[in-house]
Amino acid sequence: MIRKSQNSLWNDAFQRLKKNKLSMVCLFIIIAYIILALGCKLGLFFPSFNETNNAISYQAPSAEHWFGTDFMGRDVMARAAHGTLTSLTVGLWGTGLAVIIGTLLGSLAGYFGKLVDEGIVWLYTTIDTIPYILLVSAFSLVLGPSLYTLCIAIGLTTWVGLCRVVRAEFIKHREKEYVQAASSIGASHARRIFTHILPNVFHIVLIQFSLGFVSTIKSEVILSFLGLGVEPGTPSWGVMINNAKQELARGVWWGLASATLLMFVLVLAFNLFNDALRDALDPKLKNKS
Amino acid sequence: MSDLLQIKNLTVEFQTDDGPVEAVRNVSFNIPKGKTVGLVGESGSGKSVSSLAVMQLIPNPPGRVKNGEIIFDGENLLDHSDAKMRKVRGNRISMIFQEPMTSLNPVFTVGDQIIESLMLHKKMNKKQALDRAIELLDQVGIPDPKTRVHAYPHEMSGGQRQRVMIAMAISCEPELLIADEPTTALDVTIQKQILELIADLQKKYGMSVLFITHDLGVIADIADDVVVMYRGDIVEKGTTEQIFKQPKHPYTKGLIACRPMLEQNPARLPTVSDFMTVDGKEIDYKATPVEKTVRPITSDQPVLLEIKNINKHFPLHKSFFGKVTEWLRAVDGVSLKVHKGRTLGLVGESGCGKTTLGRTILRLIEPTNGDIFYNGTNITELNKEEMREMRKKMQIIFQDPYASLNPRMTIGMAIMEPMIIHKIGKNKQEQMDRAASLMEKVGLKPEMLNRYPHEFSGGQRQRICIARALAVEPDFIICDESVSALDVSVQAQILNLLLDLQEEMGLTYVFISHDLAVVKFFSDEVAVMNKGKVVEMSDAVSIYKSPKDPYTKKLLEAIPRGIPKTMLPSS
Amino acid sequence: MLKYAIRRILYMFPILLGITLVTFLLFNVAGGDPAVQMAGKYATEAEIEAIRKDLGTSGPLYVQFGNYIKQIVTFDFGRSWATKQEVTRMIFGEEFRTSPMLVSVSLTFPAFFITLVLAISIGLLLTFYRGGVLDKSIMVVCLGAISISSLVYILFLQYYLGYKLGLFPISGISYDWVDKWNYLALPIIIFVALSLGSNVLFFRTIFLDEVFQDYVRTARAKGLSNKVVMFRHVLRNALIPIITLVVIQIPFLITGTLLIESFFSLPGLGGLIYNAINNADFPVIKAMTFISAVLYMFFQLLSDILYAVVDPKVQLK
Amino acid sequence: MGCIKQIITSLTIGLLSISMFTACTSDKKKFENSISIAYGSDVKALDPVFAEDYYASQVSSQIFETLYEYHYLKRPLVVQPLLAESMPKISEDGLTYTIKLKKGIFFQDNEAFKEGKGRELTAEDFIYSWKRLLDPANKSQGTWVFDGKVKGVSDWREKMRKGLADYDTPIEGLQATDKNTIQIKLEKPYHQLIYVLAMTYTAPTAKEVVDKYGEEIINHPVGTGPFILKDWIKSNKIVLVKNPNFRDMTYPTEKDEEDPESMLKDAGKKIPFVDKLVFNIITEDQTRWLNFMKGNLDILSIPKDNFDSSIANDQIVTDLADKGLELHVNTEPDLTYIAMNMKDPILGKNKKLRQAITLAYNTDAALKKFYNDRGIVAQSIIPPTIDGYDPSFKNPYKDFDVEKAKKLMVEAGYPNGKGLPEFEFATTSSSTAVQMAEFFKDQMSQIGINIKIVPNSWPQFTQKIHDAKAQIWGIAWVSDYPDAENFLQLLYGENVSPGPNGSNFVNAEYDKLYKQALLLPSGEKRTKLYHKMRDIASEELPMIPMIHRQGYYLTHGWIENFKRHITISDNFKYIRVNMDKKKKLKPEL
Repeated sequence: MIRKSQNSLWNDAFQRLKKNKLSMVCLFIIIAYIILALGCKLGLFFPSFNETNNAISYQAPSAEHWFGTDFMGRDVMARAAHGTLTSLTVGLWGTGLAVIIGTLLGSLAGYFGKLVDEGIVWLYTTIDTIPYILLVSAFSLVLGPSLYTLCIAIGLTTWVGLCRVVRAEFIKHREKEYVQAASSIGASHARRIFTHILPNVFHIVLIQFSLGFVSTIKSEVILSFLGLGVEPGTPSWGVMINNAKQELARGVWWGLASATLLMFVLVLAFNLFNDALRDALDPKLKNKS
Repeated sequence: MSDLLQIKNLTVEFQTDDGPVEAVRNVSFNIPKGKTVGLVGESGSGKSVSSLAVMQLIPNPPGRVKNGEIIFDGENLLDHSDAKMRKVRGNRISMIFQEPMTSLNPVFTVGDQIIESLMLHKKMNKKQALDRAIELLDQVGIPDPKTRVHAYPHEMSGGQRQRVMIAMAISCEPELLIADEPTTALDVTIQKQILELIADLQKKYGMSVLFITHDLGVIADIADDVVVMYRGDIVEKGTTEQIFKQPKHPYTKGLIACRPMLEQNPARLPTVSDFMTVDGKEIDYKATPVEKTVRPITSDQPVLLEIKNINKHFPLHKSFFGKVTEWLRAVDGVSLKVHKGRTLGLVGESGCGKTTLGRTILRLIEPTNGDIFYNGTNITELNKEEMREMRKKMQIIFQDPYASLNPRMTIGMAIMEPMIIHKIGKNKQEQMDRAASLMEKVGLKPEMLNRYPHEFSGGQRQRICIARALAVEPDFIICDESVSALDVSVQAQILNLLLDLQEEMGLTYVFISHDLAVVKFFSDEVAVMNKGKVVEMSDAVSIYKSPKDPYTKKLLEAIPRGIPKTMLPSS
Repeated sequence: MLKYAIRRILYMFPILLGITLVTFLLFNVAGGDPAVQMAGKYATEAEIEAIRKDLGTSGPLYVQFGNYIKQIVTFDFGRSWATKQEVTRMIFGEEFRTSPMLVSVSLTFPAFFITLVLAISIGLLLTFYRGGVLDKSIMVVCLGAISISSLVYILFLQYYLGYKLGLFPISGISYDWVDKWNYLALPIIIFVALSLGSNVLFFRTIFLDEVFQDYVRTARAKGLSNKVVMFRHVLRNALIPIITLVVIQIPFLITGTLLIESFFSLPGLGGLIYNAINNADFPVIKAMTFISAVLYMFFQLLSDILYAVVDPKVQLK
Repeated sequence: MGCIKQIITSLTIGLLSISMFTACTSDKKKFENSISIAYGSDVKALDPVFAEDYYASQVSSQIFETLYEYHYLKRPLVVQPLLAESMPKISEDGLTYTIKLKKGIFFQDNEAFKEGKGRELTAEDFIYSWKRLLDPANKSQGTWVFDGKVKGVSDWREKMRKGLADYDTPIEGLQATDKNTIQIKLEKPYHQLIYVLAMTYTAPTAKEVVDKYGEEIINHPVGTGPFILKDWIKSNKIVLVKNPNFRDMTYPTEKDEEDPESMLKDAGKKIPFVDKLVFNIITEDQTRWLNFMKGNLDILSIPKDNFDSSIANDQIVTDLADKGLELHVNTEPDLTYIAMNMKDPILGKNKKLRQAITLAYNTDAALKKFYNDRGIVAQSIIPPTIDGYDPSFKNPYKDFDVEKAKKLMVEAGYPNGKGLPEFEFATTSSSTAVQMAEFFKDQMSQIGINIKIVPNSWPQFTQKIHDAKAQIWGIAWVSDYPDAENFLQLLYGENVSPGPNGSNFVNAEYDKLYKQALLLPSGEKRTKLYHKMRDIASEELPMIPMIHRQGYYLTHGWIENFKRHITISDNFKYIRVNMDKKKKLKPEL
């Protein structure tokens, strides 16, 4: 049996990524975060994040609580660590949903054109035209606040950009000869869309996913400010940063500091990784640097 | 005669992911004053890099000149500061690039772009420069230059854009003009005009010209000296006559031999690989010129495909309410017959409708009206399912081997895909075996099946495309400019392969090309298309010998002789 | 051209219809019953029902939707349910000088302009020295800058520049044409700080895309200096994507920035929308969605026209 | 690179110089004889009819005046005449009130009046204004002040709704018997009427002004008060200036025992003292605090999170005291409570469960956490400073006792919460509200009750309570007038949703007592009834009384005569700005 070549464009891209030391460090950081989040989820790390102790609320960092405690006397470090889980969940599902919707609609619009295209373009122009805050809050109000409605609200409102990009790519690709070739051997529409064109625009989807991931993590803070964040009690960086606008006044800086630091490192790692990923994946830029 | 430019031991190195690679190694050659030097080689041979090195336009990073000297008019250009070099560029040495479509700045008028160097180097004011630009446009044969000077690049055809590039290049009356494949992207008829223009201008301004091409035939007419490059090295240099009469290096011999010539009628084309191995060892090739046996088409020859009055119109202008007010008649009432086991050549310039016709036959584009009978079945009336069934019998090979393979699919998958769709072969293993044997058939190793397209050269990719087309065991294949994008040396190999396959499998071809020489070599019958209509149709030999339509004559004249004028048989 | 404009304007109708439908449905499902709040704490059911009738929220949905369409056509959105003020005046102000729209625009336009100038200059600079130490370090700085939440920027810059160092007023706005900038300076600086990083990265990518085009090689082959190549050829071509980016953002600039407005107590449109959402103030929401939709489409049209101006290949048909 | 650097430097310098330049020009303005304060949200309408919330009512009451007001300094609150000449004459049966107006009171100048000069106030103006208040078309939230209590009001409103009456149709109970006399006839005794006549809702507006401005009247307040609206930029600020034609009114000459002597230093002097009042709209705590510290605001209610940095041991910290800042603490008739919906099949039917919940909640901890200990743990529904409040009363379930709570849970049939579903705790989505909800959840977990916190927008929140769809929620009540009835009605059976009785508490005994008490004037007899009702509520616990919040205010050293009570809203006319101190202290900040 012939084994798959190690030289697919994906593999190629990965090899290029591997050569970029910085991006590997970033990948390592991201993986560390994922492990942290999974560990929190499984209760391996910081299982006591919800343990309250009203006697020690707002305690400054100490040997026992490295990052101090919050208003309920909970350990800020444990909260911040569990905030990773929340952030990654929102990022993954929120962006994931947006990517699925955007890719699907974008492919259909770009591939079929005509009425299908007009309909989908109409839909996303409409969504795009409505102020973002209005849309997200409307969704949140309808669905009631929780981690998953936050994901759904983000997913349902942020797919437009990706949809646009995918549509443009599909329009470009559907005329390409390899697609013509596929249709000349009798490949169905579904086959042409999913096995031929999609893998060729998938790197763009991946980059957009990665970018969307970052902006979703960041927008969780803003949504918390708007009161549209996760279910109360769920540890979240957004809530921690948002609470800081009041807590700072009483000199409680550690909540803000730990959430900002954790978020900064993750987002920076992601951003740097994205940059390398784009260089590695985008054939247009392939021979440029 | 003194040399205007001397390149001495030039080595250019590129930084890649796999470490430094030398694109050009120890290259030395001279360009005498007022002469034309042809620099010939296939893609990747380092010919463009050498010329960019002269202009010091090698993108850095990743590229850099490792060592060597480029002496221009007594001074080493490599020692020049950037500011000093800028005074040379566009002024004393100028350059024309291969892609006229992208080499002009799309947001400026052609006039703006021409006057830029005039104002910079000749210190003209805008008015003077513009007057001069109009003059130049007139010289390069742009009609109505006064108006066209204000046109944007996209408002011009490819040929015209290349003329503008030339006007720009000669605007400061440079001493050296470097033309980097200036005609490769153009139709043969335009190519001829551009070549003549460069030759005229060279004489007029007494310039030296460095003409870079992959096609030895192109420069046969105009070059005084020829330098042949192969994989970063110069393998041979000499006067044009020497090179053509007594090529020494096997590579040069191959290059000369592989070009289909109108005057000859070989059954197969010799290729470079007939003369040497990949690593440059000479093979003793004894040409046994077998004359092509003309296969007469008799009335009892069965007709496989019949096209009756096919039309394909595209809307060109729409009224406010979306009603089409003007149509582009891409295919305008074409009727053709293709005989079983034979090849029909379809020739014409770009935009004549030949590609549209090819795709309409396969219903990749739906015809506006007309009938297409394949083996007696009117395929325009087939439904989706029946049409899919029909695709097993009819296949197409596209022009661009880089674009027609899905870059994210292994070539094994690409070849197996039609089998999967049409359920050929019992299981995956059988399909895999079939794919492997197809690979062998097109001259590739079956082990390569699990590789991806980007790991292959253009010629290899075209072989893969052929294997894919063959996977469904078709009777009929349309070759849509299938060799046009390939270097001449590779083109010959693919043509031979197609011929072998026809013989072996009894295939019927429709062969679409803009190059009448190739079509004539390859086809039994030839149809000439112009503006959506077939203007002439006849068997391949008589088209060449006694063309009737003036358009056919024009096409024939445009084809480069491929041998120096001095060597032409005086007939 | 005229034909194109007319077609584009006609095209606005289905979009507008979509927007009205979506907002209408969302807020009919999502918002609380405004009548309940308006009736107050001692209200009886009869009073609430009377208020509903008065607001036109008691009839069937399609009648309510019809009313909405009527409001749009007559450009009369009535009075806010929450503040009882006339909606159009809440948006456009009693007079131009004090209009919330002007407040938002006075903050966002200069800030956006400064961001653009800086980002384009830095972008060009980085493209010029691409791959070098400068390029790499500024890239990392930019990536770092966009990795911090905007809330953190606001909290800290207001605290340090406004309070600790006392360089700027802490919050508020003046409606004096000169004094105003005194108050807007810090919000503008924060806006620039917030958006500079991503803009620099964006422009760098655009310029890099252009730098590798064939026409740049042609220009250099003419002997033009790098400066001329960058500023005349590259920048001019990069204008095409830049214009789309810039023009398409203008409607969002007009509708304000909620976060900065709320921390600096700037009475702009961002806060107006936010309050309207929180109060289920449907008349204001309706008006704001309508206005932002019209702005969005107007600027899209404008961007198309500008596109045709900067890109000779594009013709408006 | 150099070019970029230049751009940045020149830009920064440019921005800085603008700010310096303007800072210089605005210096002179700093020493105005004015008071500047901050509101957390915008004022909606400046019209007595819409004096619905605290902010609107406070700003309006600087412009408009009512028949009666509360004495500025005396505590507990004492009603005194403002526009009225004297206290009302009340008939024997307590059903007819006759009120004489002070003479020589003029409306503020406005173009709506003849020649722009404010005309004299008449009794008719009150009748007209009250009709406006009661007019169903105006959708005022203040109709309850007369509706159902004054003769003919309900009838008139019904007719107005049907279009059968207009402003000329007389209301039997609201009549002007002559130019200066108002007569109010009641259906039954209504002892709170005197308080109601001190509420901004009942302040007079001139018909000419209403006619001139139509719906826009909400932006054109014209009253008889000491301040005139000068500028109102929505969501930004409201500027009031001294009414130049304000009648002679003087600073009180009597004070409360607890007040320092200095509070009477202006006794008998003509008020108001300041030229200008500025109400700034500042939503964020940080922004408000920083502005106050810079002296841009004169008076500030301490944001809960700035408490640590400003107060220590109920004293202002030294470095703030050194800047001249003064702290004012006052106990107010205020109640925060956690309500439970009695319609809920589990909560509503199980007294023991409610008692357990109450016992398990550590109010002391909440007071520390969320109010910095500035408040009193509420033992009952009746807050301090008003008639009926008994500081010695102890609610048996308000002692934090988890063990006892657990026992009660067993008795309730849910040992350790077993068998109980998850309860929903409704809250608004502000960070503090959510934190309080988290605390509640945490407390309930001690006895095994699971709480799900559901944040809402304000409209959603009120809607849920209105529809009786909420299960448990936290809310507060601030008194409209100094009478415990104002709080006790929160549990009156006829006030159930959509009325103010959001707990939907219905208790025959309680309702009977309530009806009896309504008919009584203040006095021992009524207080007794109040206490009985309080005891029922304390045992049944349809709501858990939480905290009586105290007001903690900081003023700058130049602010004099500052005294606050949440029910007194027209206080700015008494406040003085010591300009010498301001000039000395403010530049130091």
